[in-house]
Amino acid sequence: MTKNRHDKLGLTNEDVLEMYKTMLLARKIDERMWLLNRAGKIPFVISCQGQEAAQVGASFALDRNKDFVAPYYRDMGIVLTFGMTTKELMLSGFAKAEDPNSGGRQMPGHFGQKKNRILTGSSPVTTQLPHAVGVALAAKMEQKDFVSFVTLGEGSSNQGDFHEGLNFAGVHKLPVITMVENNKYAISVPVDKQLACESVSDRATGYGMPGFTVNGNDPLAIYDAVKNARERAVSGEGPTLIEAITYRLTAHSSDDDDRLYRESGEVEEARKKDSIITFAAYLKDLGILTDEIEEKINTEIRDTVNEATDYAENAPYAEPESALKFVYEE
Amino acid sequence: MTKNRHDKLGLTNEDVLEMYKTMLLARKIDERMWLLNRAGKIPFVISCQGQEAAQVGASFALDRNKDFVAPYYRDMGIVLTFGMTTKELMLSGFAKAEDPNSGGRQMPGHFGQKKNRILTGSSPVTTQLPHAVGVALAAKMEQKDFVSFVTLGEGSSNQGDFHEGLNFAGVHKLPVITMVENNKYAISVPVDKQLACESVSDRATGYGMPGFTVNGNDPLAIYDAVKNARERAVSGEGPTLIEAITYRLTAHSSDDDDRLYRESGEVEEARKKDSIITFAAYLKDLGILTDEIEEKINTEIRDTVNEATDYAENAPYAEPESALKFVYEE
Amino acid sequence: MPIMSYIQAITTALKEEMQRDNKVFVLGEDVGRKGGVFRATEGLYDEFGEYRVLDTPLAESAIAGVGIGAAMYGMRPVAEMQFADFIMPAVNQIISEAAKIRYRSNNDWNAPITIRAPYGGGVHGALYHSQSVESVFANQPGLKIVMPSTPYDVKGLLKASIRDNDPVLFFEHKRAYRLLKGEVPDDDYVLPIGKADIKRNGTDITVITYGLCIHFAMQAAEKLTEEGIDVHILDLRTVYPLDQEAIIEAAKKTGKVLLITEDNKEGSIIGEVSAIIAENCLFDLDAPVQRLAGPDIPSMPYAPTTEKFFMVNPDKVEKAMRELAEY
Amino acid sequence: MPIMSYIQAITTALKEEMQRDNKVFVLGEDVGRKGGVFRATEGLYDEFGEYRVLDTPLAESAIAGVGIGAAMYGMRPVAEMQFADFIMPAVNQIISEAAKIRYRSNNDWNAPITIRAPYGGGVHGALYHSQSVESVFANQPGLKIVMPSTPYDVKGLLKASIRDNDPVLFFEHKRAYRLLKGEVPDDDYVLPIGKADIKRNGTDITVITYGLCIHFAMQAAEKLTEEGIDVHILDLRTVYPLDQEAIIEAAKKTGKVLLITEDNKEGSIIGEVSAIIAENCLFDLDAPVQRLAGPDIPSMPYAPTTEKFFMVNPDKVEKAMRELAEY
Ligand SMILES: Cc1ncc(C[n+]2csc(CCOP(=O)(O)OP(=O)(O)O)c2C)c(N)n1
Ligand SMILES: Cc1ncc(C[n+]2csc(CCOP(=O)(O)OP(=O)(O)O)c2C)c(N)n1
Ligand SMILES: [Mg+2]
Ligand SMILES: [Mg+2]
Repeated sequence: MTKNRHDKLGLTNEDVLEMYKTMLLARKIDERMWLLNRAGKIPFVISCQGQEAAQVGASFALDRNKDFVAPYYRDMGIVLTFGMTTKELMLSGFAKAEDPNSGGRQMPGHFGQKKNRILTGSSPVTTQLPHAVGVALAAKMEQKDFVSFVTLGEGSSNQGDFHEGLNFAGVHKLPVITMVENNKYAISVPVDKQLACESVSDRATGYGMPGFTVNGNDPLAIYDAVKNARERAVSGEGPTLIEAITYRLTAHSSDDDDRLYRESGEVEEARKKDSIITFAAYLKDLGILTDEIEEKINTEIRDTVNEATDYAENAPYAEPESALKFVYEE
Repeated sequence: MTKNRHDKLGLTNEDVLEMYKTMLLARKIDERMWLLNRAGKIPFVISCQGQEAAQVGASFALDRNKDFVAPYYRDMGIVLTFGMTTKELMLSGFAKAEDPNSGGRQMPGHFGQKKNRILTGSSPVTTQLPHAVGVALAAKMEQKDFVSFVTLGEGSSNQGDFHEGLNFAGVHKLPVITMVENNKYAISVPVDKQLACESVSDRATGYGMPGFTVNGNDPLAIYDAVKNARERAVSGEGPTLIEAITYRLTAHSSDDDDRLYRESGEVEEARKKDSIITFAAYLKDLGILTDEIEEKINTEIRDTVNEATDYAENAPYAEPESALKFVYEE
Repeated sequence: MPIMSYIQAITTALKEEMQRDNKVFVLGEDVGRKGGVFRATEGLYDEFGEYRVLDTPLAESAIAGVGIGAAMYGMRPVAEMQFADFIMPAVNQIISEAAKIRYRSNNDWNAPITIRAPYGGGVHGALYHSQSVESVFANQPGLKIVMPSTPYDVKGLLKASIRDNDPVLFFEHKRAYRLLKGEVPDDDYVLPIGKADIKRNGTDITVITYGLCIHFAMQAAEKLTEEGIDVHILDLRTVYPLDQEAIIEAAKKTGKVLLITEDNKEGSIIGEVSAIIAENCLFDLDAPVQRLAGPDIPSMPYAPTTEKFFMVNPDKVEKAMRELAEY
Repeated sequence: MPIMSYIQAITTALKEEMQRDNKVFVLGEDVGRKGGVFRATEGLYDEFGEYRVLDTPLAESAIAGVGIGAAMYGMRPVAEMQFADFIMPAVNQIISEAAKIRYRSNNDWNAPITIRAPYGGGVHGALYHSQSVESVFANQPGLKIVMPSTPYDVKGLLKASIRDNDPVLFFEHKRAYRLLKGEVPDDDYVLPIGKADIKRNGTDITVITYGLCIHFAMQAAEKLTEEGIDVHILDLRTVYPLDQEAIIEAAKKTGKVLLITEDNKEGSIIGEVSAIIAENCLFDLDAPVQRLAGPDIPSMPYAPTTEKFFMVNPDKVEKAMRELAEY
């Protein structure tokens, strides 16, 4: 019999249903983007698939009205939770002028939306980590009680900016939470050729902060870890490093062919632990996700994604000359 | 009663006396450089004082006929052990054409001498670490049994290159030994504002290698640690991180005034543990360093330093136009 | 002679150099089993094994720095930066280290490393997969920067770069990879680094450019022949240090010079080319030295409208040529 | 009006801006208790406390990156790079991040960070404490690069940089720190970024330069007056983006132009200046556009003979001016 695990985390049935809905929405938007890419309608996709539980579980543990997030390119689950809409994501996929992330200037997955405190991101990996530390430094200087939350891949945790940023945060005990989404690959390079350590969280001691490795397919475990980290942070105890163990269910991006470097059996195996399935099962076992609710959710999501796709597809591109704008303050 | 600790390390009395002589020689050259600087004869000094034991102890544990070293600016003890002469160091202090490190192109402390396998160094800190890893990669590729040895300050261990280099070494189990000379300060910044961790060696786990913190005033303890690390390295077990706890007895450099940021009492305290005194006491207690030998050593060193100073002072500078040479292969 | 694509010429050069000298090895992200995200190192992993085609951790400063160390030892590393845009974390190792190792050691040490990176736009790469980055490095004595425009030049110059005893940055236009094809001899030839090359002889106007823009200029020149405009085209090939003699000669030849780069205009490589001309050929000029370049915005955007707005293309080149000819 | 040294003008500007706006804070290596290795932040730690004058760990990419994050939040960080030579590890944060934040977010975010760094030679600093690094950044739209030449300009331009809503690199000539003194008003004035300034009006030849070389040029110009040569001197002040109008006007004024930089010649900022002139003033020129610069070697060596050989100085400037005047 499935045990209720969310009650003691302070999460209501509505909360966990909402979590599930957000995870599923992220998955469905992503799947649609692949279809659009394969149909030649959008040039590029980079996926959240397999990492939604970690993203959504973590975001629910944050204060969505004051915390800042510095997501990386797979974090559709985070930006959705922080208020970006499906339509906005589709506008970004189609690179349309109305895209709030960049007005179609950047590829999809390069998130940013000031009104929702989503820091603008770039392609070079790990540069966002020091930014999140900087926001946390501001929180400390201004004596505000928000935290900043930053994510990256396990491969990206080998960049110098990871080291420099986390040490800075550790020395000054800044309210920043770092979550490494370890999906086992950095494009084609498996984790044992990326990291000399067993777990990314082993690195936390070197920065004077606690480190945890958590099952990234379990949104509740991640929620719990991030919730505790947030409490530590706002009470002045400093930063935390969390490693979420996930798996990348798709190729690296629409430009990649993962058959060149991994066995399909491995992917099949991982699909069995897919959080979209396992978390649905949990909710069903507890009677929270009934067939009726599920159908309603599916319909809702389908409609939302369809509408967003239509809207974005028909929306205009930025004018050519608009490329000249906003190099500097105008 | 003092116990003989070097026997069981496989060191003869001659070996330890040689170690002491090298430490003392480094100290005396350094002291002379300060005098020359204060007399306006050389523009800049950066000191080894307080770190000689770590430098010499480590170098003696290496194979001086095949290992490669990538020293940092304080490592006079290392380059002396690896074959650089007093005269050569003085030529570098005076920036004379004959300086083998750079022909007077670089400041003193920027070591390099190919025939002794001392990699050429620069001023930006920590860049030498990946170089040493590269040499170790070559050793592995070419199946040679040498190791590379690299040093840096504790402040410098916060640079991205530390992280990127050590992780690379860890992933490929390369024969490289890294020794951080923790002298408690990075110019004016004390170690607790530099490092979030307790010990630099705490970082080793994050790179899948063993880490040790060793008393850097004890050349034998350092010798032991580096010897073991070397054995690990040549037998294919991979890299090691060693932290040598030392103290910077002088100001950061001849341009620094350390009274601005540290108490003189602290320096006095550290002087009591000065390895030049404590290691001499060890050797005296064991009857290895007799008064007679001591006098002989002192005279020898004095003469060597005097001669080197005279020679270097009178040696010519590089011709102005020589500045145009060796930008590319000629 | 076999016909090859630009990227096949890269792979061929790498393979031949690795066969010729076992000190040559490749390192970078995804260069091993996957054969590189553009497949430039395809087949090398199978032929030469893991250590000579080394998948590194995701850390460019280490790729450069470890490569430099190996080069100082005596190896001949060919490091790949996955995109030129991602060379930025390695700038310290390249500028402070690679460029200065021979000089600072007074010729005692040297660092024969080649760093390859795909640059350039027009492939929906958006801000960070489209940049031209050569000007960041084009003021650093000790470095050489090679940017070939044809498969033939690619093979000869990449081989020369690998054999060079100093560090070379080798930038490959990613749109040229499969777009450009040409004859590439089977022999083991090398081309001189530091020498520009006349890609077309002409008498009316001189175009000086490099990389993919050579291709655009050649296309435009063909069209203008019909209008009786005869274009001289100089391919810089090495953009640092520049081949001053060839530039001066080409400028003097027609007295009307158009410089082209895909980079943003201000501070690009062609500013230096113009300065060389202004210093040496002033009285041979019949028209101001013209420059055609990308606009001064951070990089080309993703949306096709704005990407097209940014990119140099044959039409823009033709227009600029015609205007100069009519000057 | 009080007389101040160049470095006192820095400290004064910092202090006044910190008093005026408590979002302004300083971060860098040794800027706190020690007051900076050159003492530019002297007294600020005592007045504003540890967090507004923050000693950071020894990690330039973090100094820039954490600063950028704080700036995005709404703070006004003034980051110090201890020497311009040590900005290299931060290039990725500066070029990929700071420069592109406004653009890539379509004006949603911005990063009002100022990055100060002492550059330049003539202080026995050898290869790595003497470099001019501006050209590394002078092709990056989104950045502004300010290089003042007088205490008066320092104060007005540093204040303007701190208040600017975009990232500014502010390079200070380290030999100017104590060498140059001048009148600096007590008032809270700002000077416009992006505008060059005529430092001397003249009719015979035009000298365009910046930083410490302005000082050399002024000295040389005084001497040449005695020979009846009247020199016009334009101080670029902002070297990126350049003040094209002022450059064109100054070049046209005399038709004889000498460009000076302390940087290596090839690929330096003055190449772009020359290109602007070659593009816009060709028919106004009476002589080729001359350049006086450091030789193309990695940086100036330590030994006094070779350091002197490298450095631009009043004699070299005077000689170049005279030759141009006599052309
Ligand atoms: C500095 C930099 N180098 C290289 C790349 C190219 N690149 C994009 S994603 C990626 C792999 C990232 O792996 P990981 O950090 O594990 O994240 P994941 O994609 O697996 O989520 C690489 C090499 C980049 N974006 N930035
Ligand atoms: C990249 C870089 N940044 C700044 C400096 C200036 N600098 C020279 S030594 C030093 C402190 C080094 O401290 P640590 O690593 O502890 O070595 P120590 O001098 O104490 O031996 C600094 C900041 C530098 N040389 N390189
Ligand atoms: Mg990954
Ligand atoms: Mg130290």
